[in-house]
Amino acid sequence: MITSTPGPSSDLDRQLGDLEAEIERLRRLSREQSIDLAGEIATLDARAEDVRRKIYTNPTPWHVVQLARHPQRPRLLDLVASLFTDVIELHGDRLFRDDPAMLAALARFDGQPVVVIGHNKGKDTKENIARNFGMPYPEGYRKALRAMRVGEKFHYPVIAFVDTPGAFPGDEAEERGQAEAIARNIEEMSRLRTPVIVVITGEGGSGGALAIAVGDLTLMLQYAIYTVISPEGCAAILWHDASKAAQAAEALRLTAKDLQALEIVDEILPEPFGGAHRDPDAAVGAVRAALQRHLPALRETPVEALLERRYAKFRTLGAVETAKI
Amino acid sequence: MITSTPGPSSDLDRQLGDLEAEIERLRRLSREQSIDLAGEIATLDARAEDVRRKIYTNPTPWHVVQLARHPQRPRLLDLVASLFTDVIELHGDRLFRDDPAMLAALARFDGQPVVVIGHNKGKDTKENIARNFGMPYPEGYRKALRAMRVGEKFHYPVIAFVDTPGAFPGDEAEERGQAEAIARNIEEMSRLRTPVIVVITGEGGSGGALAIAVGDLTLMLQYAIYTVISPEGCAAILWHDASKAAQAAEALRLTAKDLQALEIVDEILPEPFGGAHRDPDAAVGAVRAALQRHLPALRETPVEALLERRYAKFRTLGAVETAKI
Amino acid sequence: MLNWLRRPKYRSLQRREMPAGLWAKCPRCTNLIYRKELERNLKVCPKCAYHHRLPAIERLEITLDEDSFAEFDADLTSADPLKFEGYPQKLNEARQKTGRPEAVITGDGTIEGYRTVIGALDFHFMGGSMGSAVGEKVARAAEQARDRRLPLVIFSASGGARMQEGALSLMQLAKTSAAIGRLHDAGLPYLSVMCDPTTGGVTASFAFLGDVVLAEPGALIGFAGRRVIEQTIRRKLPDDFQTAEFCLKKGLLDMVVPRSEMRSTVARLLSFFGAPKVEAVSVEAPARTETPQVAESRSGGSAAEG
Amino acid sequence: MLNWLRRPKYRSLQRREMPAGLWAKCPRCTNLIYRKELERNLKVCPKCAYHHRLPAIERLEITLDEDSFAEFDADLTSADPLKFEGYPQKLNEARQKTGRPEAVITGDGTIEGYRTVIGALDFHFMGGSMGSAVGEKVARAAEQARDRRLPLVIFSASGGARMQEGALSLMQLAKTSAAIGRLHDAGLPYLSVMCDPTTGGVTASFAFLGDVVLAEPGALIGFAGRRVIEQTIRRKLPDDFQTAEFCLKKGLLDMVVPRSEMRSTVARLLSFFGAPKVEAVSVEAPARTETPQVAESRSGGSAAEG
Ligand SMILES: [Zn+2]
Ligand SMILES: [Zn+2]
Repeated sequence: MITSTPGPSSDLDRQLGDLEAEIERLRRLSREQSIDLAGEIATLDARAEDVRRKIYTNPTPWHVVQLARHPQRPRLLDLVASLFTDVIELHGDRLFRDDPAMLAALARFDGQPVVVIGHNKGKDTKENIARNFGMPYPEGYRKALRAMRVGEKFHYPVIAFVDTPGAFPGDEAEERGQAEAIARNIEEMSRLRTPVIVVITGEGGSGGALAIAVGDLTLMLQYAIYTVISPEGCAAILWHDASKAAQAAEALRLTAKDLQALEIVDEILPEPFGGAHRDPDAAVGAVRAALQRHLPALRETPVEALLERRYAKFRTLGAVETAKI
Repeated sequence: MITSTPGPSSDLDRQLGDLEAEIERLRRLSREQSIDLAGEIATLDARAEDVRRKIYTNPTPWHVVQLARHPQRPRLLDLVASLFTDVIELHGDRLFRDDPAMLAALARFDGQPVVVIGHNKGKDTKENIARNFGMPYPEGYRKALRAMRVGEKFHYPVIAFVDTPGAFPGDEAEERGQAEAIARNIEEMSRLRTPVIVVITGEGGSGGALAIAVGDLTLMLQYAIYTVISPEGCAAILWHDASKAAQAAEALRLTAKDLQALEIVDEILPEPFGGAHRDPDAAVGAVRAALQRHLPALRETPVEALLERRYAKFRTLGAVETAKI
Repeated sequence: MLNWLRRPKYRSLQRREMPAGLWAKCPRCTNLIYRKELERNLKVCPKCAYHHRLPAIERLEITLDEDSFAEFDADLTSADPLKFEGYPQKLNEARQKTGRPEAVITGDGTIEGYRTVIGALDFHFMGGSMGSAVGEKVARAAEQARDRRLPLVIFSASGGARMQEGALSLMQLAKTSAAIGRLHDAGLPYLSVMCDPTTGGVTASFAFLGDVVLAEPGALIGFAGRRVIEQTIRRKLPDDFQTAEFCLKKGLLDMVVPRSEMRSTVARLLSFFGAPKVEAVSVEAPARTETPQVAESRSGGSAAEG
Repeated sequence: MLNWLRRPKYRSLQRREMPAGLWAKCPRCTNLIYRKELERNLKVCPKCAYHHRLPAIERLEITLDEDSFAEFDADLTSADPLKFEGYPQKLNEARQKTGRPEAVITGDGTIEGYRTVIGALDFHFMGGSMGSAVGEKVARAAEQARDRRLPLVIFSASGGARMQEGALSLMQLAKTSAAIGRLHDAGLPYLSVMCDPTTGGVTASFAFLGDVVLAEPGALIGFAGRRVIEQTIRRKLPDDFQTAEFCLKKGLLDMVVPRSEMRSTVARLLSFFGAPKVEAVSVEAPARTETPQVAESRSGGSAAEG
């Protein structure tokens, strides 16, 4: 639900917040004092759903952030279970540790072998803690690179699923070269001699996302986000006020539509009305269809042509001009 | 001095030991009681030197072990300082730590760029502790590999100096993949696309030595050793008696002469009478001459030919036969 | 050479391994297990899941399709290049004990129909130690896989390099790793399975170089021995130190696979990596007659090389 | 475009950086230092060796041979692709403050006679942040180095990606790293020097990708900021955390080189890696006239690309 925002971003949000608070109050009342308020609650529910509908019809960037982070949003393991068969998980970077925040696996898509990597967020608190909320350590990125090298060796496509708040900002992560690991992955992916498809499914959080997101094709779920900094972080830096995150979300142009306009994203994969969590199968279906659409051509493209195109794709991103000073 | 053996290996050793003990006794006496025993001491010294001469003329394998481990034996930094100019040390594996037990450096030999790697034993206790007695952790091997990759990129020869009791047998070394690091180096060196010259200068201790010792040419100082297990370890396993190390040293065929006969070593570099520590410049000179002799041809050999020869070199080592059962 | 898995020697080995009696005592949980049940369970204790060590021959038997195996270099064995005291006797004892000339068996065969070159080290033969013959056979297996564009699967179980062949044993690390390197360069898959125990020179060479590295549950995996490490660091090590599960957490292994699932897991990996599949599994693999150079090499490399 | 290092703009920048007065106070040891002495000492405190941050222009001046520099893309700057609130004003302020259009200067020149392509980021320009123009100029410099078979040297000083260009800034990590990847593939040397501070997106891209990675003493080097980390781990970090010396121990850097030795160290590395050397250093490097395509690119890439 779109509720726990650090500050309402619109009248609709405020209306919805009020309605949800009132519904909750009535529910508690009904429960504690055994009063039948089902009718009143139903009326309010309908009104709340109506407001939600309005929000979903034209969600603000901050709404999209909420959807991208929604606790019920399909996670990597849901996607992998639905999209692939014969999944064999690989573990470890062969250097230091197996990082549960990053998945690496061999699998088949429509019967064809692929290598799957992705940020591995949890679905509940316990799993989230075990998986460090999808925030990898350097060893996570190094595991992913190792798996990508397997893909490269056999010329199997790599499919990378992006969903992370960012690389883990901890002391040990720094000590083991978080920046180096990200830089290395970016460089190696830019010249990996096999097709790479990137699917941004939830939060595309800065360098920690990009470290597995340099490929031939960048697909993005409709309500996923991809950003250089979290809206909260941006607001804190710009206005010293994290509660202006909604405003920052707007400014950062982090939605799929914005990113497509900036040519960072190649294709938007439609989500069901109200977000992927409302109908996970539909969201997964959109991913499946996109992979089916693109994989055959990528598989057949000669490696050198692939690498030229991949280089050109990132080489041209940016907006520069001649200075006026 | 050849004294602190876990058990005398010959009559000559015993004689030498007795003489040295007697000299030490007279010295103490002279010092403590201010008696002039210079004449007696000189006589005994001469006799001791005579016995040493006999030993050095035809040292047993166990004597060679002592020479290879001699505390005054020239160490890597001595060799590097004498052999190379413009030395620039590289640090770190870019993954976990800089291992002071392994040196990696860019340098020039006779004006030409080379990459130098080597086990970095200390010269005294303090330095030895800092350098972990020349026993690398996995990060040491990974640093060496990183430096070798620099050599490969620019087609600069790699010169590897071997002097280690072995890879460090500690819990953290195991946890960070000691075996993996050694295996990886061996594989990568076997196909490193640049010339690799290995010089065994002191102790060539098992896998921890081999991890930087797969190359086109294996040179070995006359009194260095190269072995699959330390004589003490071998004696402990075979006879449950580490004091039989001298016997094990004999059995293991760990001297340069033995190893040349087994075709493991391509060339023996002569040491001064009594060992490299008696005239370090002479020992270094022998290494220099060998590098001068071999580097030009290796530099000019096409990489593919180099790799074929290198493969064949190790491929043919071993002694097999048809079973008689 | 075919059907050697049924040779009487193997049966006698079986008897020696598992002393007579209806019941066997599990070395870990000390329960008495009905021997037939233990065998049916692939020698995994039904009470505590302890994976008994398997002779190479049994490993191949439970891994390969029936009658699909053809051995390479069956008679190849280490010479005694150093004239090392007591080595010929030790070799003979090991041969008597295992009925095999050396500590590794290599060959080709199929796993769920997928053609592969395969090797299995035998810890019961001088601790699975790698001397010249083990190195030679592993290198030849890798070369066979490369020449015939087949995957390579090696089950390791070894205490490390074979001391009695001195530095020549050490050189087997280089020989095998170089051969694996060429296999990688040729774009062919190599699966390494570490069984209990895999330590020393075998871990420091081909065993850690798989595209995918698997292990059996509880297998001891490491470079240095526990006692040496404890002497070095002057501390007791935790019980799970160097176990497969420990190594998995440390990022050194891809997966730990129970014996009951190993065959199907390897088959799935072979399938993933595009191993050729034979249609009818039950009979001799058809490829053999197609590749005369193999038949040659199968006749057993003779004489010393080094 | 030549001799721009002597342009009045630079002198005025100098004055702004070091406010008037004979004495300067060291921010670390708080000693008062005679300003002329500090300048002579390359802005390294003679008392405590604190390395003052240098504007890019001064960095190039103390690194390159006199009059050897020719700038690439001097007028290139970031557009405002997101119409980000306040960004044009911030850009203008930074331009006023530094007298430079963007946070990086790139070009070619010689160091002790060794020809190289060189770049220096300017922390004084919006914290050295990498937006489209910084990424573009770094990528072009790498491509120039590749096309002309010259080494690349980059001095970094940056707080990371430039927020105000959103994900386009993030994409500069990919753009620059890909360009460096091609330089590596072409067998050309790339030296990265991290100056105080180098953090965020610049460390997570080209700054860590050098064949050799150097740093100045005391430089702050890391991906995440200290405050974020302390909030995350709920502990205070040690004082030396993320310093160059700390990173060296952690194996992340090749060497920490004092400013007084940086020029000669870079020159030695350029020599080692086979950089072409010009005979007479004092005048314009001769290669320029030989490579017309450079003169073209030097005219300044114009207009938006993305
Ligand atoms: Zn049991
Ligand atoms: Zn100071």
